[in-house]
Amino acid sequence: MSTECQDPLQHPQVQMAHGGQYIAAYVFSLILSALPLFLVQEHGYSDTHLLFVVIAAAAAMTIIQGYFWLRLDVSRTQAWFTASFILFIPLVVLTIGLTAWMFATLYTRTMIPTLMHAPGFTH
Amino acid sequence: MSDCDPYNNDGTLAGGYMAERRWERARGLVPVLAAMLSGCAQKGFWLFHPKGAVARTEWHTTILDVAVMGGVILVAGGLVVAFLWRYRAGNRARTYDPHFTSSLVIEVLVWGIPLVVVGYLSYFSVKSVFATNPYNPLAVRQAVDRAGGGLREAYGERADPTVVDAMGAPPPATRPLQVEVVTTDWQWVFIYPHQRVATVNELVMPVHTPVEFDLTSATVVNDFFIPELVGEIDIMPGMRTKQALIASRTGTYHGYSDDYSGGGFSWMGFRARVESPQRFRSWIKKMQAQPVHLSYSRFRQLARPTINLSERISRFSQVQAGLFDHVVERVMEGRVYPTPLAMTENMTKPMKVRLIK
Amino acid sequence: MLVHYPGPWTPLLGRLALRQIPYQNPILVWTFVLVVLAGALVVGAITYTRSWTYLWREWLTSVDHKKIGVMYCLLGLVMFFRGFIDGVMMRTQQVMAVGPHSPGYLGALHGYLPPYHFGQIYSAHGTIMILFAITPILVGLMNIIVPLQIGARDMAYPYLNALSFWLTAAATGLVMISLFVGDFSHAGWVGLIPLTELAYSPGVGVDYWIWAVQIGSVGTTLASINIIATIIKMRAPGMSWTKMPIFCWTALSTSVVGLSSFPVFTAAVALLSLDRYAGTHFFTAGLGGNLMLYTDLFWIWGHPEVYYVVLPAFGILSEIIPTFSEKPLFGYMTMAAASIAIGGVSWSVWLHHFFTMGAGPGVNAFFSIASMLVGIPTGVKVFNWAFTLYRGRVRFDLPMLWALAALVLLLTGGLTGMMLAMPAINYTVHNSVFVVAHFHNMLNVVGFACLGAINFWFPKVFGFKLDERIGKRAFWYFSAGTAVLFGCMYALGFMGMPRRLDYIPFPSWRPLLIGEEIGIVLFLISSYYLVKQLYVSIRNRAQYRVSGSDAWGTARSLEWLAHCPVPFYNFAVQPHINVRDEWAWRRQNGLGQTAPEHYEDIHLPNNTPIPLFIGVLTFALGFGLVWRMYWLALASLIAIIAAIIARAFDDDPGQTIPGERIRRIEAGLAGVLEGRVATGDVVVGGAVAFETRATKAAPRARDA
Amino acid sequence: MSKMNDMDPAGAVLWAPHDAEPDMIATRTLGFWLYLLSDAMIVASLFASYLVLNHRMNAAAGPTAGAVMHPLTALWETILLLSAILAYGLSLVALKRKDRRGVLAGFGVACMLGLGFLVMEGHEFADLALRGAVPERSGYLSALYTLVLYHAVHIVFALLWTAVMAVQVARQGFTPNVVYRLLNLKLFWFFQGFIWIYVFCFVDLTGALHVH
Repeated sequence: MSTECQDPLQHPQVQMAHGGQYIAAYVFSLILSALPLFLVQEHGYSDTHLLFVVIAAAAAMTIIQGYFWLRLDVSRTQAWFTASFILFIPLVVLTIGLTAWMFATLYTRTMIPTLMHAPGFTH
Repeated sequence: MSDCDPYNNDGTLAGGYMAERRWERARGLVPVLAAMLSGCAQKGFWLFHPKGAVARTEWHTTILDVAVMGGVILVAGGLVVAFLWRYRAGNRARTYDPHFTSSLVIEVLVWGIPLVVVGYLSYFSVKSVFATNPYNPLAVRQAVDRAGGGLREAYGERADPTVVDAMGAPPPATRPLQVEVVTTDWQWVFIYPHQRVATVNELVMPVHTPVEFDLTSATVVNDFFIPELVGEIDIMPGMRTKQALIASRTGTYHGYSDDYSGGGFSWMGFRARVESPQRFRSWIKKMQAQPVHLSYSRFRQLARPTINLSERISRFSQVQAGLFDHVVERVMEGRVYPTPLAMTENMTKPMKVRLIK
Repeated sequence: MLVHYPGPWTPLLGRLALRQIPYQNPILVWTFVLVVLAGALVVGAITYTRSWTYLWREWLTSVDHKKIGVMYCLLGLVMFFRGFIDGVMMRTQQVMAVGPHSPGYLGALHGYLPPYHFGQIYSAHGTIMILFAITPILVGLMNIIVPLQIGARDMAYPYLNALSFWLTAAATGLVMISLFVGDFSHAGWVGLIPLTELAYSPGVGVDYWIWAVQIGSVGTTLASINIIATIIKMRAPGMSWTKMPIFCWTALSTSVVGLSSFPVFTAAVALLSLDRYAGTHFFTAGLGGNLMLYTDLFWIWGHPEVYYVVLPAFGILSEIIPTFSEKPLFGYMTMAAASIAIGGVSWSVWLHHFFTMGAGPGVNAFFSIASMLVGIPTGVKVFNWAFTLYRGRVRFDLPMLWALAALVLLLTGGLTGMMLAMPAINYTVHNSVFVVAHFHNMLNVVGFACLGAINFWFPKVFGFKLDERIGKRAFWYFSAGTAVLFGCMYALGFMGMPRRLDYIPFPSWRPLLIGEEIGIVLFLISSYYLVKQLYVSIRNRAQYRVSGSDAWGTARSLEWLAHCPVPFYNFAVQPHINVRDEWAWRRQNGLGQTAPEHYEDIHLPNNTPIPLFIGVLTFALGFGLVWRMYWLALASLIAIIAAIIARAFDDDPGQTIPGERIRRIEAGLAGVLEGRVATGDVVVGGAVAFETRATKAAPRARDA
Repeated sequence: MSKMNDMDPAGAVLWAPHDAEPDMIATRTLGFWLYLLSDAMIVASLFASYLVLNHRMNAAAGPTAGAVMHPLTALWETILLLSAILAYGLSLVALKRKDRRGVLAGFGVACMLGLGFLVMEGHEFADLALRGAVPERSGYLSALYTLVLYHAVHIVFALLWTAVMAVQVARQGFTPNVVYRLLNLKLFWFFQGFIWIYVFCFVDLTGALHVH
């Protein structure tokens, strides 16, 4: 193949490795993991607020790791990676979100209330 | 029916006679076919002849949907057939224009028409979902309000199901009858909790009275269905679903499971009898005098895998209080009624199961 | 960790023992005898013609996309036949077992099939038809056509392509061996939960089902990856997205659907197998399981799978209808957009398969509207096909007939689909034969399209057409069978008949059941003509030979620029794409026969037997897991990983075909088209393509 | 209207002057990325199952999320895993410099850290199992074990693959085939980071929250 004659190390996907960015993503990820953990352990806020913090941290880490580690940008080499990744986000959200919604209504409608709030099966 | 008299055969085998005979034979088939079709239309098409208010709403929705979609299908199919005829290669009179490959007007129309139709149908779909929602205590009453009316009334202002206040309790004309349904492998247990009686494979209901069902399964998933009275609802082990119906005419209807549940599934039918209130009351009295009582341990015997080949009905009185909840609870704790290997998919040792003949 | 199940177990054979062979069942014994005879016939024929080396070198180890595609189609057709026989058996049982007084034969209470056998047959019918018949045929067609339509030499990953095929073949093997060793699942092709749990299906049938569909779905996922990457990366110079043939658009959309939905299926079935093997409680009713979760995950895949099979069918119609209307496809851009839209909407409709579950009315309403939305792009497609016919010059060749019948079926299927999308109607026909009629209606759209596509592209691959007269006879019987069988079935749906009934309790259903049986007889006649069409066409192939690269004279897209049959390198020189319907444009401007000025070296990958080995090992893995021969499963798994690693160290340098040889082959091909016989250097996509009656005695060309 | 009219056949280029060989490395990495996205759908299904089964009822009177989660341990596991991924990333920086020893050193560090992650997670789950919280106990525990161990199996394969690539780099050097595999392995490692942060956030952290 024609590419085999060239030096594979000159390929843009090899050349885009960047130590500084990798380390930056690493540090940010650790901070974003530790911060919500700290908040959760403290229990200073309501659980719903904390849930939002956790979701926000996960989203932020997705963006940081996606950009600095996987280099999901719109450059010519990476455009298809980014496009397919973005295509899959709604699919994942639909799978999890619609399932959760469906079962939330199903649980409220098909579980017998007295059994649902009992403190477990004691007998 | 002299033209298809089988004795009218003189033994000649001339060609012309043969052709005639073939036609006669075919003509003989016509009344048979007609009888087949009309006979079915009279009796068999249960969905065409709903006998309950909820089923009637569902049937009206069907008619509406078929009418609207049928119109679209006729237009589209008509276009295809007309174009095929007009632009067939043999037709010299037609114009041939290979450059006609896009047109903004047509594009807008072909996206617009389906959009409008789907929008229109979606609107009715949402309405009918709420109108037939088995959990809505008002659904039955509203269906009764609409009963007897045609399409216009079914979807009139008065009965707009989207504005139903599901929380507010309706003032019931008649007190609804509560029935708890437990399916086993492969029988139906109908418990009347307030009357404390139970039947197996027979459901008796008073006419013109709302009947509210709680349903669960002791084993696998089934589907509660009485085509002439009410649509389907899943019956799931460890969960409790609800259904409600009201019957507008006395009679005996067929009910069965509509979701495959194993080897005895085909025999898993029950009789749904709709009686006048007086007869229903006397039936309850008779039931309450039954000698056999239904406790949980008795239920466990009942729930062993059984095929009811002869549609035999059993009757119980003195049903243990809270039996339904107890069955659900036990299933949630992990109770199963395993099917023996010989009654599932085993090809070598078939049919080792309790048969009621 | 491992759960308890009934029956003995030995370390060496697991649950397998002689008593697991159903030799008492006369149906299976006679099937076995027939299969052995047929197998002996095939093996004997191969040995007699001394074709084993040829078979091994040219087909079994091939990485050529056309040959893999042909093998996919062949596998699909064989399985189609098996699934069809299952259908015949089901219909016959139902027509025999009506009413309490119907007699029973062969140990059955009614009819001739006991419930457990009937359950296996309908489960096998569904599983095979969806996953091992239609899916392989479509993947095979995409395999053959997509690289040709975009002007590529092969798929993006030829090795992976062969691997996908052999995984599918391994899965098929598991389904087939379940006929004679053990049992198959009785819980439907959907794997009805909790019927598939160990408590209610303690045998190995469900395990066979689990591992067959699991391996098959992995194979199909890999095939989807391959097709997407091929379309994105391998398009010929000049082929922008708006110049891509419409079939490639549908192939792309369908592969995205497959890539994203098959993994969910893998997950669902994997969790089910954990329940059965490790005793977890995902889908049990008790101890915290949630059985509807399985149904949910299954249909997250199951509904997109429907579009996975129907989208390529739409692509096929979009290729056939313009060809025989002598007109470009009407509204190309909207057609492409509609294909993508169908794929997109497919992800939010799955609950309509269990509207009766008891979810809230809001949930049901959402999924109802989403399901109806699919009707919009589908409607657009129907109208655009209609306007493709408008002002055209319509010929009714065989592929066109299949395509038009598919179009008609699509209309009726759309009508009933819209009914099922409404929960209020769905409550009355859910799980009834109405649903069965509806999805057979839609899958028949796919079936008609597949048969049309096979007739349409057969000359492209093999160089000769299929017999038109016999084919038309097959077509009419097939159409009549469809109308009669599924018309009766729709009617039975309105009578409330549930699906999967082994015994029919109500004699009033008998007349329509007889109607269904008449339909199945029509199908039987049709299948006879289909086989005859293939046989006669191959026997008289010299007389059906096509001249030139365009078998139909009015074809449009790029694949018709390559020779019929396609040489192993597809295009001697890669074409440069100027317009959307490149071949039609070249033909109309008199550039159809323009040969390239010079020939360059072509680089192609070498054949490799490793995919075949991995397929065999995967079969062993599945078989070991089904019978719980853990040593076999573990050994196969390690061997598979070892084979993959070994392959990583064995870099394929590929082969380079010198331009001079290409020129010679091209000249030889030109000679063939003029009626002379090519020998020696010519290796083509079709095995029998270049033999004529004249050369039958001549030694076979075995050059690789 | 139709494109056919636009194109002048006289001056048209009919044949490509050379075979347009697609960029092998870019093609291979794209395919592998598509595989990873399909894997993401499996993970999404597992998350959906976990979400559905993370209900008091699914615990079947056994331990619930609050009782089995140790977010602090999970943070240490996070640090180990992300460090392993970083080590692999840095070895690709060495690849850019054609530094074979640097690449191999990065592999070694990544493998050690990854192994540490596996040991720590294995210890955590063994501890859980010894306390009776085995996956057979309840639907909730089944979902928990499956989700977390599915990620762990990926790490096992990442280690195996890294070891194989170390052999290939040492024996074959940086040939195109080795380089595309290194790039694929990079995608694989980095992708595990993605999955882990979701496990960390939506299993460990929300488990401590008692939202459900």
